[in-house]
Amino acid sequence: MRKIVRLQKAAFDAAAEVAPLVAGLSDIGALVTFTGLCRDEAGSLVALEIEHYPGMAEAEIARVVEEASRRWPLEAVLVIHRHGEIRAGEPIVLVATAAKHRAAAFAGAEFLMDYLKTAAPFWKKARRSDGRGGDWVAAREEDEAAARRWERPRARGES
Amino acid sequence: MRKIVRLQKAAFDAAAEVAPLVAGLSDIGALVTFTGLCRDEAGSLVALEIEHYPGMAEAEIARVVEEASRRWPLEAVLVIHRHGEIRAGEPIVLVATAAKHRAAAFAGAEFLMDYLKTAAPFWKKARRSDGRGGDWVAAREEDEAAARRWERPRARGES
Amino acid sequence: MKALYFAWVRERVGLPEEEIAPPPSVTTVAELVAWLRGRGENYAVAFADEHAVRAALDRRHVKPEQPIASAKEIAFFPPMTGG
Amino acid sequence: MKALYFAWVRERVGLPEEEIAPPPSVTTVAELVAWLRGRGENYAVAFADEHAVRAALDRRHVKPEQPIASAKEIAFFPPMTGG
Repeated sequence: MRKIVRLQKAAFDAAAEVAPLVAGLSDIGALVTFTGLCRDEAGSLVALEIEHYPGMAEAEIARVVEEASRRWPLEAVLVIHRHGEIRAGEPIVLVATAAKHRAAAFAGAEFLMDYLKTAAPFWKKARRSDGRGGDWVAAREEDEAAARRWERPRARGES
Repeated sequence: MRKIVRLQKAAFDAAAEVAPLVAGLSDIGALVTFTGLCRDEAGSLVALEIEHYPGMAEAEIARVVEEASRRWPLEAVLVIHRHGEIRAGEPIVLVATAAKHRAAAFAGAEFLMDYLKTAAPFWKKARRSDGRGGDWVAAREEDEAAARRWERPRARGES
Repeated sequence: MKALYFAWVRERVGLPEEEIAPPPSVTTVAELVAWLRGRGENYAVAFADEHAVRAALDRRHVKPEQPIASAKEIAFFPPMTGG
Repeated sequence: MKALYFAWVRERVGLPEEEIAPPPSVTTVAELVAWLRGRGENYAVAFADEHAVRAALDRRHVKPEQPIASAKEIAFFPPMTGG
Protein backbone atom coordinates (compact mmCIF):
# COMPACT_ATOMS: atom_id res chain seq x y z
CA MET A 1 0.00 0.00 0.00
CA ARG A 2 1.23 3.46 -0.91
CA LYS A 3 1.33 5.73 2.13
CA ILE A 4 1.94 9.43 2.73
CA VAL A 5 1.72 10.88 6.26
CA ARG A 6 2.84 14.37 7.19
CA LEU A 7 2.47 16.94 9.96
CA GLN A 8 3.19 20.50 9.00
CA LYS A 9 2.55 24.14 9.77
CA ALA A 10 2.21 25.21 6.16
CA ALA A 11 -1.05 25.27 4.23
CA PHE A 12 -1.43 22.60 1.56
CA ASP A 13 -3.06 22.26 -1.83
CA ALA A 14 -5.24 19.14 -1.71
CA ALA A 15 -5.00 18.45 -5.44
CA ALA A 16 -1.21 18.77 -5.52
CA GLU A 17 -0.94 16.36 -2.59
CA VAL A 18 -3.29 13.72 -3.96
CA ALA A 19 -1.86 13.57 -7.49
CA PRO A 20 1.40 11.77 -6.58
CA LEU A 21 -0.50 9.44 -4.23
CA VAL A 22 -2.27 7.73 -7.13
CA ALA A 23 0.12 8.50 -10.00
CA GLY A 24 0.76 5.38 -12.06
CA LEU A 25 -1.83 3.29 -10.20
CA SER A 26 -4.14 2.14 -12.99
CA ASP A 27 -6.21 -0.46 -11.16
CA ILE A 28 -7.87 1.96 -8.74
CA GLY A 29 -11.60 2.45 -9.18
CA ALA A 30 -12.27 4.81 -6.27
CA LEU A 31 -10.51 7.81 -4.79
CA VAL A 32 -12.02 9.55 -1.77
CA THR A 33 -10.60 12.75 -0.35
CA PHE A 34 -11.66 14.52 2.80
CA THR A 35 -10.60 18.09 3.52
CA GLY A 36 -11.29 19.47 6.99
CA LEU A 37 -11.48 23.25 6.95
CA CYS A 38 -11.43 25.95 9.59
CA ARG A 39 -15.00 27.28 9.74
CA ASP A 40 -15.49 30.96 10.46
CA GLU A 41 -18.60 30.09 12.51
CA ALA A 42 -20.75 32.74 10.90
CA GLY A 43 -17.93 35.27 11.09
CA SER A 44 -17.21 34.86 14.82
CA LEU A 45 -13.95 32.92 14.44
CA VAL A 46 -10.77 34.46 13.08
CA ALA A 47 -8.35 31.56 13.44
CA LEU A 48 -7.53 28.35 15.26
CA GLU A 49 -4.26 27.74 17.06
CA ILE A 50 -3.57 24.02 16.89
CA GLU A 51 -1.25 22.55 19.50
CA HIS A 52 0.08 19.02 19.08
CA TYR A 53 2.24 16.48 20.87
CA PRO A 54 5.27 16.00 18.60
CA GLY A 55 6.28 12.40 18.33
CA MET A 56 3.04 11.00 19.66
CA ALA A 57 0.96 12.69 16.93
CA GLU A 58 2.99 10.99 14.20
CA ALA A 59 2.90 7.66 16.05
CA GLU A 60 -0.88 7.75 16.54
CA ILE A 61 -1.55 8.66 12.92
CA ALA A 62 0.76 5.85 11.74
CA ARG A 63 -1.08 3.42 14.02
CA VAL A 64 -4.49 4.48 12.70
CA VAL A 65 -3.32 4.25 9.06
CA GLU A 66 -2.00 0.77 9.80
CA GLU A 67 -5.31 -0.26 11.33
CA ALA A 68 -7.25 1.10 8.33
CA SER A 69 -5.07 -0.88 5.92
CA ARG A 70 -5.74 -4.02 7.96
CA ARG A 71 -9.48 -3.52 7.83
CA TRP A 72 -9.95 -2.55 4.17
CA PRO A 73 -8.13 -3.39 0.92
CA LEU A 74 -6.70 0.10 0.40
CA GLU A 75 -4.20 0.75 -2.37
CA ALA A 76 -3.12 4.19 -1.13
CA VAL A 77 -3.61 6.33 1.96
CA LEU A 78 -2.64 9.93 2.64
CA VAL A 79 -2.92 11.95 5.85
CA ILE A 80 -1.70 15.52 6.22
CA HIS A 81 -2.47 17.36 9.45
CA ARG A 82 -1.50 20.94 10.15
CA HIS A 83 -0.59 22.56 13.45
CA GLY A 84 0.09 26.16 14.48
CA GLU A 85 -2.11 29.03 13.32
CA ILE A 86 -4.85 28.24 10.83
CA ARG A 87 -7.05 31.06 9.64
CA ALA A 88 -10.77 30.71 8.91
CA GLY A 89 -11.32 29.17 5.50
CA GLU A 90 -7.96 27.40 5.45
CA PRO A 91 -7.59 23.62 5.35
CA ILE A 92 -6.61 21.80 8.56
CA VAL A 93 -6.47 18.16 7.56
CA LEU A 94 -6.44 16.14 4.36
CA VAL A 95 -7.21 12.43 4.17
CA ALA A 96 -7.23 10.50 0.90
CA THR A 97 -7.90 6.81 0.29
CA ALA A 98 -7.78 4.84 -2.94
CA ALA A 99 -9.11 1.33 -3.52
CA LYS A 100 -10.49 -0.90 -6.24
CA HIS A 101 -14.06 -0.33 -5.05
CA ARG A 102 -15.72 2.64 -3.40
CA ALA A 103 -17.01 0.96 -0.22
CA ALA A 104 -13.44 0.42 1.04
CA ALA A 105 -12.31 3.91 0.03
CA PHE A 106 -15.26 5.61 1.76
CA ALA A 107 -15.08 3.46 4.90
CA GLY A 108 -11.29 3.89 5.16
CA ALA A 109 -11.53 7.68 4.90
CA GLU A 110 -14.33 7.92 7.48
CA PHE A 111 -12.50 5.61 9.85
CA LEU A 112 -9.31 7.66 9.56
CA MET A 113 -11.16 10.90 10.24
CA ASP A 114 -13.09 9.52 13.21
CA TYR A 115 -9.85 8.32 14.81
CA LEU A 116 -7.89 11.44 13.99
CA LYS A 117 -10.62 13.43 15.75
CA THR A 118 -10.58 11.37 18.93
CA ALA A 119 -7.15 9.73 19.22
CA ALA A 120 -4.53 11.94 17.57
CA PRO A 121 -3.06 14.40 20.09
CA PHE A 122 -4.10 17.76 18.67
CA TRP A 123 -5.92 20.54 20.51
CA LYS A 124 -7.63 23.58 19.04
CA LYS A 125 -7.83 27.02 20.58
CA ALA A 126 -10.17 29.51 18.95
CA ARG A 127 -9.36 33.16 18.30
CA ARG A 128 -12.61 35.12 18.18
CA SER A 129 -13.39 38.21 16.14
CA ASP A 130 -14.76 40.01 19.23
CA GLY A 131 -11.21 40.03 20.60
CA ARG A 132 -12.00 37.65 23.45
CA GLY A 133 -9.08 35.60 24.67
CA GLY A 134 -8.87 32.22 23.07
CA ASP A 135 -11.09 29.40 24.29
CA TRP A 136 -10.11 25.76 23.91
CA VAL A 137 -12.46 23.93 21.57
CA ALA A 138 -14.38 21.28 23.52
CA ALA A 139 -14.41 17.68 22.35
CA ARG A 140 -17.73 16.73 20.74
CA GLU A 141 -19.65 13.71 22.00
CA GLU A 142 -20.65 13.11 18.35
CA ASP A 143 -16.98 12.53 17.51
CA GLU A 144 -16.61 9.98 20.30
CA ALA A 145 -19.77 8.25 19.09
CA ALA A 146 -18.50 8.25 15.50
CA ALA A 147 -15.26 6.58 16.60
CA ARG A 148 -17.10 4.01 18.71
CA ARG A 149 -19.10 2.69 15.76
CA TRP A 150 -15.88 1.15 14.36
CA GLU A 151 -15.56 -1.00 17.47
CA ARG A 152 -18.20 -3.37 16.11
CA PRO A 153 -16.56 -6.59 14.90
CA ARG A 154 -17.01 -5.84 11.17
CA ALA A 155 -18.10 -2.74 9.33
CA ARG A 156 -19.53 -2.20 5.85
CA GLY A 157 -16.97 -2.53 3.07
CA GLU A 158 -14.58 -4.35 5.34
CA SER A 159 -12.84 -7.31 3.78
CA MET B 1 -27.26 25.11 -1.57
CA ARG B 2 -24.68 25.59 -4.31
CA LYS B 3 -25.10 22.99 -7.04
CA ILE B 4 -23.10 21.95 -10.11
CA VAL B 5 -24.29 19.05 -12.27
CA ARG B 6 -22.82 18.22 -15.67
CA LEU B 7 -22.72 15.39 -18.19
CA GLN B 8 -19.87 15.50 -20.64
CA LYS B 9 -17.63 13.49 -22.93
CA ALA B 10 -14.44 15.33 -22.03
CA ALA B 11 -12.11 14.31 -19.21
CA PHE B 12 -12.10 16.58 -16.16
CA ASP B 13 -9.66 17.80 -13.57
CA ALA B 14 -11.19 17.11 -10.14
CA ALA B 15 -9.34 19.95 -8.41
CA ALA B 16 -10.29 22.53 -11.03
CA GLU B 17 -13.95 21.46 -10.76
CA VAL B 18 -14.13 21.50 -6.97
CA ALA B 19 -12.42 24.87 -6.42
CA PRO B 20 -15.31 27.05 -7.68
CA LEU B 21 -17.82 24.84 -5.83
CA VAL B 22 -16.57 26.03 -2.46
CA ALA B 23 -14.97 29.36 -3.38
CA GLY B 24 -16.01 32.04 -0.91
CA LEU B 25 -17.83 29.64 1.41
CA SER B 26 -16.09 30.22 4.73
CA ASP B 27 -18.39 28.31 7.07
CA ILE B 28 -17.73 24.87 5.59
CA GLY B 29 -15.91 22.42 7.83
CA ALA B 30 -15.92 19.36 5.59
CA LEU B 31 -15.37 18.76 1.89
CA VAL B 32 -15.61 15.21 0.55
CA THR B 33 -14.76 14.33 -3.03
CA PHE B 34 -15.22 11.00 -4.74
CA THR B 35 -13.55 10.24 -8.05
CA GLY B 36 -14.60 7.07 -9.87
CA LEU B 37 -11.88 5.88 -12.22
CA CYS B 38 -11.73 3.39 -15.06
CA ARG B 39 -9.74 0.42 -13.71
CA ASP B 40 -7.47 -1.45 -16.11
CA GLU B 41 -8.40 -4.71 -14.31
CA ALA B 42 -4.83 -5.90 -14.06
CA GLY B 43 -4.10 -4.80 -17.62
CA SER B 44 -7.02 -6.63 -19.23
CA LEU B 45 -9.18 -3.57 -19.91
CA VAL B 46 -8.29 -0.90 -22.46
CA ALA B 47 -11.31 1.37 -22.24
CA LEU B 48 -14.98 1.66 -21.35
CA GLU B 49 -17.61 2.91 -23.74
CA ILE B 50 -20.32 4.59 -21.67
CA GLU B 51 -23.76 4.89 -23.20
CA HIS B 52 -26.37 7.09 -21.57
CA TYR B 53 -29.99 8.16 -21.97
CA PRO B 54 -29.82 11.88 -22.74
CA GLY B 55 -32.47 13.82 -20.89
CA MET B 56 -33.25 11.10 -18.40
CA ALA B 57 -29.65 10.97 -17.11
CA GLU B 58 -29.74 14.68 -16.27
CA ALA B 59 -33.21 14.34 -14.72
CA GLU B 60 -32.23 11.37 -12.53
CA ILE B 61 -29.05 13.05 -11.30
CA ALA B 62 -30.99 16.22 -10.48
CA ARG B 63 -33.56 14.14 -8.58
CA VAL B 64 -30.86 12.35 -6.57
CA VAL B 65 -29.06 15.62 -5.76
CA GLU B 66 -32.39 17.05 -4.60
CA GLU B 67 -33.02 14.03 -2.39
CA ALA B 68 -29.50 14.28 -0.86
CA SER B 69 -30.04 17.95 -0.03
CA ARG B 70 -33.33 17.06 1.67
CA ARG B 71 -31.67 14.40 3.81
CA TRP B 72 -28.52 16.22 4.90
CA PRO B 73 -27.59 19.86 5.54
CA LEU B 74 -25.29 20.19 2.52
CA GLU B 75 -23.87 23.56 1.56
CA ALA B 76 -22.63 22.51 -1.88
CA VAL B 77 -22.96 19.50 -4.19
CA LEU B 78 -21.21 18.70 -7.44
CA VAL B 79 -21.79 15.80 -9.84
CA ILE B 80 -19.95 15.37 -13.12
CA HIS B 81 -20.50 12.17 -15.10
CA ARG B 82 -18.79 11.35 -18.36
CA HIS B 83 -20.07 9.34 -21.29
CA GLY B 84 -18.45 8.09 -24.50
CA GLU B 85 -15.01 6.50 -24.53
CA ILE B 86 -13.08 6.46 -21.28
CA ARG B 87 -9.63 4.91 -21.28
CA ALA B 88 -8.21 2.92 -18.36
CA GLY B 89 -6.89 5.23 -15.66
CA GLU B 90 -9.18 8.11 -16.64
CA PRO B 91 -11.87 9.52 -14.34
CA ILE B 92 -15.51 8.60 -15.04
CA VAL B 93 -17.42 10.40 -12.32
CA LEU B 94 -16.78 13.12 -9.76
CA VAL B 95 -18.98 13.78 -6.75
CA ALA B 96 -18.21 16.48 -4.19
CA THR B 97 -20.17 17.49 -1.10
CA ALA B 98 -19.50 20.27 1.38
CA ALA B 99 -21.12 20.73 4.78
CA LYS B 100 -20.49 22.22 8.19
CA HIS B 101 -19.70 18.80 9.64
CA ARG B 102 -18.16 15.69 8.13
CA ALA B 103 -20.96 13.18 8.83
CA ALA B 104 -23.30 14.98 6.40
CA ALA B 105 -20.59 15.44 3.75
CA PHE B 106 -19.57 11.75 3.86
CA ALA B 107 -23.13 10.42 3.95
CA GLY B 108 -24.22 12.75 1.14
CA ALA B 109 -21.34 11.67 -1.11
CA GLU B 110 -21.94 7.96 -0.48
CA PHE B 111 -25.66 8.33 -1.05
CA LEU B 112 -25.09 10.15 -4.34
CA MET B 113 -22.67 7.49 -5.56
CA ASP B 114 -24.92 4.59 -4.56
CA TYR B 115 -27.83 6.12 -6.45
CA LEU B 116 -25.78 7.13 -9.47
CA LYS B 117 -24.62 3.50 -9.70
CA THR B 118 -28.11 2.02 -9.60
CA ALA B 119 -30.56 4.68 -10.82
CA ALA B 120 -28.81 6.94 -13.32
CA PRO B 121 -29.21 5.61 -16.88
CA PHE B 122 -25.62 4.84 -17.87
CA TRP B 123 -24.28 1.55 -19.25
CA LYS B 124 -20.68 0.47 -19.60
CA LYS B 125 -19.22 -1.68 -22.34
CA ALA B 126 -15.68 -2.95 -21.85
CA ARG B 127 -13.00 -2.99 -24.54
CA ARG B 128 -10.51 -5.75 -23.68
CA SER B 129 -6.80 -5.83 -24.41
CA ASP B 130 -7.11 -9.31 -25.92
CA GLY B 131 -9.12 -7.78 -28.77
CA ARG B 132 -12.33 -9.52 -27.79
CA GLY B 133 -15.49 -7.71 -28.80
CA GLY B 134 -16.88 -5.53 -26.05
CA ASP B 135 -18.89 -7.07 -23.23
CA TRP B 136 -21.50 -5.09 -21.32
CA VAL B 137 -20.49 -4.65 -17.70
CA ALA B 138 -22.97 -6.49 -15.47
CA ALA B 139 -24.68 -4.70 -12.61
CA ARG B 140 -23.25 -5.69 -9.23
CA GLU B 141 -25.54 -6.97 -6.49
CA GLU B 142 -23.29 -5.06 -4.04
CA ASP B 143 -24.34 -1.81 -5.70
CA GLU B 144 -28.02 -2.68 -5.33
CA ALA B 145 -27.43 -3.55 -1.68
CA ALA B 146 -25.53 -0.30 -1.11
CA ALA B 147 -28.43 1.70 -2.52
CA ARG B 148 -30.99 -0.23 -0.46
CA ARG B 149 -29.37 0.72 2.84
CA TRP B 150 -30.56 4.31 2.34
CA GLU B 151 -34.17 3.12 2.35
CA ARG B 152 -34.07 2.88 6.14
CA PRO B 153 -36.06 5.72 7.69
CA ARG B 154 -33.03 7.65 8.93
CA ALA B 155 -29.32 7.27 8.30
CA ARG B 156 -26.25 8.42 10.22
CA GLY B 157 -25.55 12.10 9.91
CA GLU B 158 -29.04 12.81 8.67
CA SER B 159 -30.63 15.89 10.11
CA MET C 1 -45.40 6.59 -28.84
CA LYS C 2 -41.64 6.62 -29.08
CA ALA C 3 -39.69 3.54 -27.89
CA LEU C 4 -35.99 3.83 -27.01
CA TYR C 5 -33.58 0.95 -26.50
CA PHE C 6 -30.23 1.14 -24.73
CA ALA C 7 -27.10 -1.00 -24.29
CA TRP C 8 -27.64 -4.68 -25.13
CA VAL C 9 -31.39 -4.20 -25.50
CA ARG C 10 -30.58 -1.77 -28.33
CA GLU C 11 -28.09 -4.20 -29.84
CA ARG C 12 -30.54 -7.12 -29.74
CA VAL C 13 -33.49 -5.15 -31.07
CA GLY C 14 -31.19 -3.69 -33.70
CA LEU C 15 -32.54 -0.15 -33.36
CA PRO C 16 -31.83 2.77 -30.99
CA GLU C 17 -35.41 4.03 -31.26
CA GLU C 18 -38.63 3.77 -33.22
CA GLU C 19 -42.25 4.89 -33.27
CA ILE C 20 -44.58 2.19 -32.02
CA ALA C 21 -48.38 1.99 -32.05
CA PRO C 22 -49.54 -0.74 -29.67
CA PRO C 23 -53.24 -1.68 -29.79
CA PRO C 24 -55.59 -0.23 -27.13
CA SER C 25 -55.59 -3.60 -25.31
CA VAL C 26 -51.96 -2.92 -24.26
CA THR C 27 -52.31 -0.87 -21.07
CA THR C 28 -49.27 -1.66 -18.89
CA VAL C 29 -45.50 -1.82 -19.37
CA ALA C 30 -45.59 -5.62 -19.01
CA GLU C 31 -48.26 -5.88 -21.69
CA LEU C 32 -46.22 -3.67 -23.98
CA VAL C 33 -43.20 -5.93 -23.50
CA ALA C 34 -45.33 -8.99 -24.36
CA TRP C 35 -46.63 -7.21 -27.45
CA LEU C 36 -43.09 -6.23 -28.55
CA ARG C 37 -41.94 -9.82 -28.09
CA GLY C 38 -44.43 -10.89 -30.73
CA ARG C 39 -43.07 -8.42 -33.29
CA GLY C 40 -40.09 -10.53 -34.34
CA GLU C 41 -37.15 -12.70 -33.35
CA ASN C 42 -34.99 -9.68 -32.46
CA TYR C 43 -37.59 -8.42 -29.96
CA ALA C 44 -38.16 -11.93 -28.61
CA VAL C 45 -34.42 -12.26 -27.89
CA ALA C 46 -34.08 -8.75 -26.43
CA PHE C 47 -37.03 -9.28 -24.05
CA ALA C 48 -36.52 -13.01 -23.40
CA ASP C 49 -35.73 -12.49 -19.71
CA GLU C 50 -38.43 -10.36 -18.11
CA HIS C 51 -36.31 -9.54 -15.08
CA ALA C 52 -33.27 -8.41 -17.07
CA VAL C 53 -34.93 -5.45 -18.78
CA ARG C 54 -35.87 -2.25 -16.96
CA ALA C 55 -38.22 0.40 -18.25
CA ALA C 56 -38.70 4.15 -17.97
CA LEU C 57 -41.89 5.99 -18.92
CA ASP C 58 -41.36 9.60 -19.91
CA ARG C 59 -37.88 9.36 -18.32
CA ARG C 60 -38.91 7.98 -14.95
CA HIS C 61 -38.17 4.45 -13.74
CA VAL C 62 -41.31 2.30 -13.69
CA LYS C 63 -42.31 -1.24 -12.68
CA PRO C 64 -43.85 -3.69 -15.19
CA GLU C 65 -47.33 -3.21 -13.73
CA GLN C 66 -47.24 0.56 -14.38
CA PRO C 67 -50.05 1.76 -16.71
CA ILE C 68 -48.73 3.35 -19.87
CA ALA C 69 -51.62 5.84 -19.95
CA SER C 70 -50.70 8.78 -22.14
CA ALA C 71 -46.91 8.46 -21.94
CA LYS C 72 -45.09 9.82 -24.98
CA GLU C 73 -41.82 7.95 -24.51
CA ILE C 74 -40.90 4.52 -23.20
CA ALA C 75 -37.33 3.28 -22.82
CA PHE C 76 -36.00 -0.24 -22.24
CA PHE C 77 -32.54 -1.03 -20.90
CA PRO C 78 -30.51 -3.42 -18.73
CA PRO C 79 -29.77 -2.64 -15.06
CA MET C 80 -27.70 0.52 -14.93
CA THR C 81 -23.93 0.47 -14.48
CA GLY C 82 -23.00 4.12 -14.19
CA GLY C 83 -20.88 5.82 -11.60
CA MET D 1 10.58 10.78 34.52
CA LYS D 2 9.53 13.53 32.17
CA ALA D 3 6.02 15.01 32.47
CA LEU D 4 4.45 16.90 29.56
CA TYR D 5 1.34 19.07 29.70
CA PHE D 6 -0.77 20.16 26.73
CA ALA D 7 -3.52 22.66 25.97
CA TRP D 8 -5.40 23.91 29.07
CA VAL D 9 -3.60 21.41 31.32
CA ARG D 10 -0.35 23.13 30.29
CA GLU D 11 -1.87 26.58 30.87
CA ARG D 12 -3.16 25.66 34.34
CA VAL D 13 0.01 23.92 35.45
CA GLY D 14 1.99 26.83 34.01
CA LEU D 15 4.66 24.64 32.43
CA PRO D 16 4.93 22.75 29.12
CA GLU D 17 7.13 20.08 30.69
CA GLU D 18 9.25 19.20 33.70
CA GLU D 19 11.23 16.40 35.31
CA ILE D 20 9.30 14.74 38.13
CA ALA D 21 10.40 12.19 40.72
CA PRO D 22 7.35 10.62 42.35
CA PRO D 23 7.97 8.40 45.40
CA PRO D 24 8.02 4.59 44.90
CA SER D 25 4.53 4.35 46.42
CA VAL D 26 3.14 5.97 43.24
CA THR D 27 2.62 3.04 40.89
CA THR D 28 -0.31 3.95 38.61
CA VAL D 29 -1.32 6.91 36.47
CA ALA D 30 -4.17 7.71 38.89
CA GLU D 31 -1.76 7.71 41.83
CA LEU D 32 0.60 9.98 39.93
CA VAL D 33 -2.27 12.41 39.29
CA ALA D 34 -3.13 12.38 43.02
CA TRP D 35 0.50 13.03 43.87
CA LEU D 36 0.75 15.90 41.37
CA ARG D 37 -2.43 17.44 42.82
CA GLY D 38 -0.64 17.77 46.15
CA ARG D 39 2.26 19.70 44.67
CA GLY D 40 0.51 23.07 44.53
CA GLU D 41 -2.56 25.09 43.68
CA ASN D 42 -1.76 25.13 39.95
CA TYR D 43 -1.66 21.31 39.84
CA ALA D 44 -4.77 21.04 42.01
CA VAL D 45 -6.67 23.24 39.52
CA ALA D 46 -5.29 21.48 36.42
CA PHE D 47 -6.24 18.04 37.74
CA ALA D 48 -9.41 19.02 39.62
CA ASP D 49 -11.68 16.99 37.34
CA GLU D 50 -10.35 13.44 37.06
CA HIS D 51 -12.40 12.68 33.99
CA ALA D 52 -11.34 15.77 32.06
CA VAL D 53 -7.66 14.89 31.82
CA ARG D 54 -6.29 12.12 29.58
CA ALA D 55 -2.85 10.56 29.86
CA ALA D 56 -0.27 8.97 27.59
CA LEU D 57 2.63 6.84 28.79
CA ASP D 58 5.59 6.83 26.46
CA ARG D 59 3.30 8.26 23.78
CA ARG D 60 0.50 5.72 24.03
CA HIS D 61 -2.96 6.45 25.41
CA VAL D 62 -3.47 4.87 28.85
CA LYS D 63 -6.26 4.53 31.43
CA PRO D 64 -5.86 5.83 35.02
CA GLU D 65 -5.31 2.31 36.38
CA GLN D 66 -2.32 1.72 34.07
CA PRO D 67 0.93 0.96 36.01
CA ILE D 68 3.64 3.50 35.31
CA ALA D 69 6.34 0.83 35.57
CA SER D 70 9.50 2.06 33.87
CA ALA D 71 7.93 4.65 31.56
CA LYS D 72 10.22 7.54 30.68
CA GLU D 73 7.56 10.02 29.62
CA ILE D 74 4.06 10.79 30.78
CA ALA D 75 1.79 13.36 29.17
CA PHE D 76 -1.46 14.92 30.41
CA PHE D 77 -3.99 16.66 28.18
CA PRO D 78 -7.69 17.33 27.61
CA PRO D 79 -9.76 15.19 25.21
CA MET D 80 -8.32 15.63 21.74
CA THR D 81 -9.88 17.95 19.16
CA GLY D 82 -7.82 17.33 16.04
CA GLY D 83 -8.96 16.60 12.52
